[in-house]
Amino acid sequence: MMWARKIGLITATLALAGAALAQKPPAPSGPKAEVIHWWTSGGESAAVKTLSDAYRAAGGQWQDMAVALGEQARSVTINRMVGGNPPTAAQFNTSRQFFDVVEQGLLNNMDEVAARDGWDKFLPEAVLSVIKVKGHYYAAPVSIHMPTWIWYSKAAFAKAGIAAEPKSMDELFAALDKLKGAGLVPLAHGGQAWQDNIVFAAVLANVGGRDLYLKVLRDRDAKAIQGEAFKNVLLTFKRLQGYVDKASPGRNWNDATAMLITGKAGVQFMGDWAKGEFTLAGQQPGRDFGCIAGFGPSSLYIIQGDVFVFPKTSHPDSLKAQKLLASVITAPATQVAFSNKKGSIPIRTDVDASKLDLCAQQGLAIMKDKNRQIGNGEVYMTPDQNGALADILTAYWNRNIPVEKIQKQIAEALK
Amino acid sequence: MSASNPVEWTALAPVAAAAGVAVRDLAIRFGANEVIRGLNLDVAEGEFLVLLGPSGCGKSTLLHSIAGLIDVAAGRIEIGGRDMTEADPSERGIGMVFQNYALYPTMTVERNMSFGLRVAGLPRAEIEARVKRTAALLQLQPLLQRKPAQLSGGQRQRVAIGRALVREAGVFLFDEPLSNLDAKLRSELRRELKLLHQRLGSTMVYVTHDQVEAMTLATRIVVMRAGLIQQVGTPHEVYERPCNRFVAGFLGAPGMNFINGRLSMLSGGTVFDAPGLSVDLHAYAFAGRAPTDQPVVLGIRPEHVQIGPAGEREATVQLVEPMGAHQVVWLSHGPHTLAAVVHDAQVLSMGQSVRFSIDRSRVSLFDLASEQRL
Amino acid sequence: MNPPRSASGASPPGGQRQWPGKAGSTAFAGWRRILRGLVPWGALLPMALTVLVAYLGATLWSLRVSMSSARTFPSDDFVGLAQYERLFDNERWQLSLQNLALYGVLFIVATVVIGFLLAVFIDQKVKGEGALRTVFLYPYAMSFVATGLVWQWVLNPGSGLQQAVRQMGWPDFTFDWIIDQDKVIYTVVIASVWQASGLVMALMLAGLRGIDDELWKAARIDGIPTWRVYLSIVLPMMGPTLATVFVLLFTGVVKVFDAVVAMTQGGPGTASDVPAKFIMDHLFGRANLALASAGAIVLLLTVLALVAPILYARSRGRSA
Amino acid sequence: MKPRHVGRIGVYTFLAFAALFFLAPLYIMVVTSLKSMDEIRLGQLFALPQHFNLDAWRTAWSEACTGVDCGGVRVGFWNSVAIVVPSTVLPIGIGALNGYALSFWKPRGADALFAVLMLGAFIPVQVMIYPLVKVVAAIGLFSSLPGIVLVHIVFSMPVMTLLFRNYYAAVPAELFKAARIDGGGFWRIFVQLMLPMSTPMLIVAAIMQITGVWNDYVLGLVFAGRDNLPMTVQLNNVINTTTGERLYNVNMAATILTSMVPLAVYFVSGRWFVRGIAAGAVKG
Repeated sequence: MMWARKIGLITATLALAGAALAQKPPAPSGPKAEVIHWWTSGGESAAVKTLSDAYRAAGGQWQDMAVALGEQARSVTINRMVGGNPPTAAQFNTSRQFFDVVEQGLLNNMDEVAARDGWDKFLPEAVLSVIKVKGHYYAAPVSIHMPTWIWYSKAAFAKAGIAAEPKSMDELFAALDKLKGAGLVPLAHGGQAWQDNIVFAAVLANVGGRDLYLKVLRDRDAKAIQGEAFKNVLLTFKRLQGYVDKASPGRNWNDATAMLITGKAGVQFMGDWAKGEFTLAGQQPGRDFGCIAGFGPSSLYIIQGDVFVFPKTSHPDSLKAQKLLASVITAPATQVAFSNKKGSIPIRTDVDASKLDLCAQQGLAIMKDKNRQIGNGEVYMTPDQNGALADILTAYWNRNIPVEKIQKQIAEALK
Repeated sequence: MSASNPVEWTALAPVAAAAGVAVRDLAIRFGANEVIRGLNLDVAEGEFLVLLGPSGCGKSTLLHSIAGLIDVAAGRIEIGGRDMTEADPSERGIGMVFQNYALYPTMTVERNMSFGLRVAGLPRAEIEARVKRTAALLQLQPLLQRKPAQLSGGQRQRVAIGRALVREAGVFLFDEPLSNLDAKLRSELRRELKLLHQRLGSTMVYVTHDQVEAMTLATRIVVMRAGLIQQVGTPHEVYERPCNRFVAGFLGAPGMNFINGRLSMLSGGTVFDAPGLSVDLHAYAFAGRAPTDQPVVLGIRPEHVQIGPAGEREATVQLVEPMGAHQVVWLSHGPHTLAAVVHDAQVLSMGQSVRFSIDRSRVSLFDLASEQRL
Repeated sequence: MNPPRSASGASPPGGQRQWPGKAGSTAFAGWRRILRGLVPWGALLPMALTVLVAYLGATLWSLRVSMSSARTFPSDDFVGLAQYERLFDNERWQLSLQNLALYGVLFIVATVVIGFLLAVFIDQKVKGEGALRTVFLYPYAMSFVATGLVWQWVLNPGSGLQQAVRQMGWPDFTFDWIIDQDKVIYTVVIASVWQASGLVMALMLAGLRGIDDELWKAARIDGIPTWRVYLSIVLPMMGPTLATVFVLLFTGVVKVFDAVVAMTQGGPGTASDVPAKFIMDHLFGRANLALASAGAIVLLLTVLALVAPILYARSRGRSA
Repeated sequence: MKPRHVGRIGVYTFLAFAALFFLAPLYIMVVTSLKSMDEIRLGQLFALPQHFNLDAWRTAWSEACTGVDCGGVRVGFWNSVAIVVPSTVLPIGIGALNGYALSFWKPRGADALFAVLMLGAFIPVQVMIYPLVKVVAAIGLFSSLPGIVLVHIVFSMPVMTLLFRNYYAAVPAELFKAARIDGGGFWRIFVQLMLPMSTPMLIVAAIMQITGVWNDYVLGLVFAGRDNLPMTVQLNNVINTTTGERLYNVNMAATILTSMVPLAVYFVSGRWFVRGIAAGAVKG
């Protein structure tokens, strides 16, 4: 008897999901979802619209609550939970930011949707390690960004006489020297703490390699941090600072990308969201600018993405809304539509990549190889440790401090 | 504060030489309207000239223009014989005392008096000497270290006077300095000012709307109205021989009685006729020929109406106002009401009929239309 | 005739003013007077409630949290002064306190001087006073998020003033404080002075216009030059206005946050970090409620150490 | 040259330079808001726009997308007005009442209370948000208009009380004593005598409170609730983004639009500065 009821249940939900997708969207009487997120700029708004359209198509009502800047949005979510008026869903980064919230038991889990849609099959291990806490799925992944792309302006490379795309760190330094020789700004960089950290992560991944990356950030092994290999990573990181123009401190990342667009600068380390600035200026990957995920065949694909968490609420139909939302945003069609607008890559590799742009396809290809996937610092460290590391690195980038002292400080901060 | 002791004053050394002031066809404009036009005035050295008139008659404006605080539209101002029309207030050798004292609230009395001198760069010894001398003159020594907020109205005013005196200016200007004080204090300070003037011998120009201050302080009074000088003369002249009805009415309390009537020639002398009242004026010193056809106004000061059994005329007492030293008695005589001042201790009561007579030698006569004295 | 008590008349201590010589008060009158005595307290109830619940309550709560290991949510464990130790060997916190001191002094002095000068010059009966007042006051109306960004552009050597002047013909003109570790805090001062001196001007102008005109005439007669009148006579009279302005600016200094975030993000590196930004970063970004609360408590104690002597002197001064 | 004229020239030169310093950022904001993004990318900050277009202003006011909704900053305008009016009238009323009670009646312990209140003004707002959310939620006003107004009252009380306490301290005590002798009670003196006389300070307090509340972002975001979000929330959504691209011309236009109300208040209140402020109470 048990079996019959279970099969009945499954077929019923499948029928419901299938029916919902196939038919004309029913009158918007479906479950209401109030979603807090920080995709507030032009390009990002277009991306979140794909989610809201998909959710409406599935019969739900999307109530949008956009709040600029991640820190601000997360604080509003937490304050709303404390005040007893939580949203239906709220955006967080693919990181440990919401572990405390899980500990306090304030989140509903999405085990049912995860099991039904088979999240384990298509989600990268790094993402799973964050959204699964003690066996329960507490967040639905939305996007995968790679923060450490290397962008270069084809016009600037042509002017500096650089024929081919650099394939290694040394070739990159050679290109930077040529750019300097041609009187251009070799490395376009915005002097803000989080941007300094992106450069560091890129160097750690490309120079240090997978093992050192995990030893330093995940295991936080003091011996590795004090070791020669890590010292070399830090020195390479500092060496890059020499190629930055004097007006870099305080500059916003879009202004740095603008230097690439106008051909005043050659290279920039920035996440894949930079594609938004290039497309806005009417430039196309491959033609006006190039994108390098990493050097070498086993280059790493650092995962920094966004997820939705689902606060516990007393409203009856909100759990239904949360489940519908979780399954809608992880559906392949939504993922492709969203990635196209957002510049990120889908969270699942079993999607038709043809509609994605050149760089996204390159990223998806790398993602197919499981052991080239790796999480960014936030995945392995608590926000506090991540922040402390950021302080040390940005100080090192801006001031000349002996590298040994920096190694000691990092070991101290991450113990 | 006990009355000051006059003997002590004479010991002090004299102050700077007094200076005269000459105003030649002065005109002052505020925006479009002309407050003063074509005004001429001479203030002799050492004189105490009082500018008297109702508020808004331009007396303060005139004083401020002499002080250089108001720009002059036309005309010239000379002080001590030198042309000061365009000069800065501080270069005119004047001191000024204001109605609200205008003391520097955050400075002690001593600093209030010495600040101007210190800014002018006088040697320290000279400053201290002047301040000591003026403080002694105005009994301010015990107050020197106090702040204005810790002083009474009278004390503040004396400090304001002190601040003007230390400048040892040729001319001192006073802008209704006593109007914020109570009656008793006002009479006290009035007396002090008079003694001060006699003592220092400097030229003073004093603005007030209070005729008692004018009569008691002035060597000469300038009565003003709507920007024009009505009359200039000694208190006695202005009181006894007012040149027009306004001046006559303005001075004296209670005010002069006015009776409208006409003049007629009777047995070789002129006689003033009004319904129920006629006065023989053959002894009246007419300025020009005695006009006999147009209507005139007879002015009789209440103190020139003597009530007593020997009175020539009949009247009934309407009202009695006891004033302590004297009484003001209101009489009705035919259609006229006359005020009389009675000094002796006659007891009069309402409705009582009495006899009174008019001192014909001290009456005034004005032309009804032009209000000028005849 | 002894002088009446000074105008500001310190009232008899202990609240209620008793009118001497009140003829035999009946029980009813007595009861009524007690009631009338309570009315002022009743009127101050909202203030008392706000102080106890909001301010005192929040401070005590922060103190309690600062002695726990709270991360995103307050936790009730107890770690004593561990957070404070961590705070004081945190290099970024010490730098932020130094920045605050430097910024505070420069900002308050510059704003008061410029605000006073603007008020004085506008007080010279200049034409177009209305327009000028709005020109100096408009920055206060705009949110610092955008105006801070504009100041970042202007002060950025790449795109701002330095480049414009160089193009105009002075090739070696350099004005790049915003990218210099030690000078970046001055750029935050410039932008903050630009935003706040309009308000100071408004308050000072209000004070100037309250001064009796005869005082000016007396000073002219004493031959005191205009600038000296402003300096030695008018300025001392502006005591209460200056006190209000100082308190307003000082609260602004302690809580400065928008200016730094909009202009320099605390950079280059953490060179222009300020306590409020340190607290905000740890409160939200790094989900470290305990350390942020510790920072807030230390900030409050530093303010208390600075302000208490002034308040004590003023209250003793008034009752002397 | 007469010395007075030299003085006048000095005055006007100083004011001219000061105006230049103050207006430069506004010039840049307006010029940037009229340029297209391509022109802005060139970085010629002070250059005038080659071809002048107002699309940025229209986008900023009614079309800029912030998240799913594309309503520009207009969406929050009436919410801001609904928040500002009560959040100006009530705090000023309470501030005046506190100032009056503290200056004239001086009930026992009130000065100590005021000292703690003034210390409260120094606590960074962000730290107090968590406990206040708990308290406001406890009384059921969280995410509501009365909730945000109450929060504004709490956070503006120190400054408002200070302003009025200092203003009333300058009023001569004789005025208050006279009113007491005439049998005036606490409320009658406050309403009929003190309030009418406080016009200058009411103006200054109104200017500061309207500006402060209109420009507030953090409190409105946390306490006002989804359907009362003030205009500054849309403004921040338009301007700030971590990884999205920034349309600087739209940002500048949006900022200027959002500051229209405080600017209008300054312009209107300007004329009070000439007459109102000088009206002292009892002279001398």
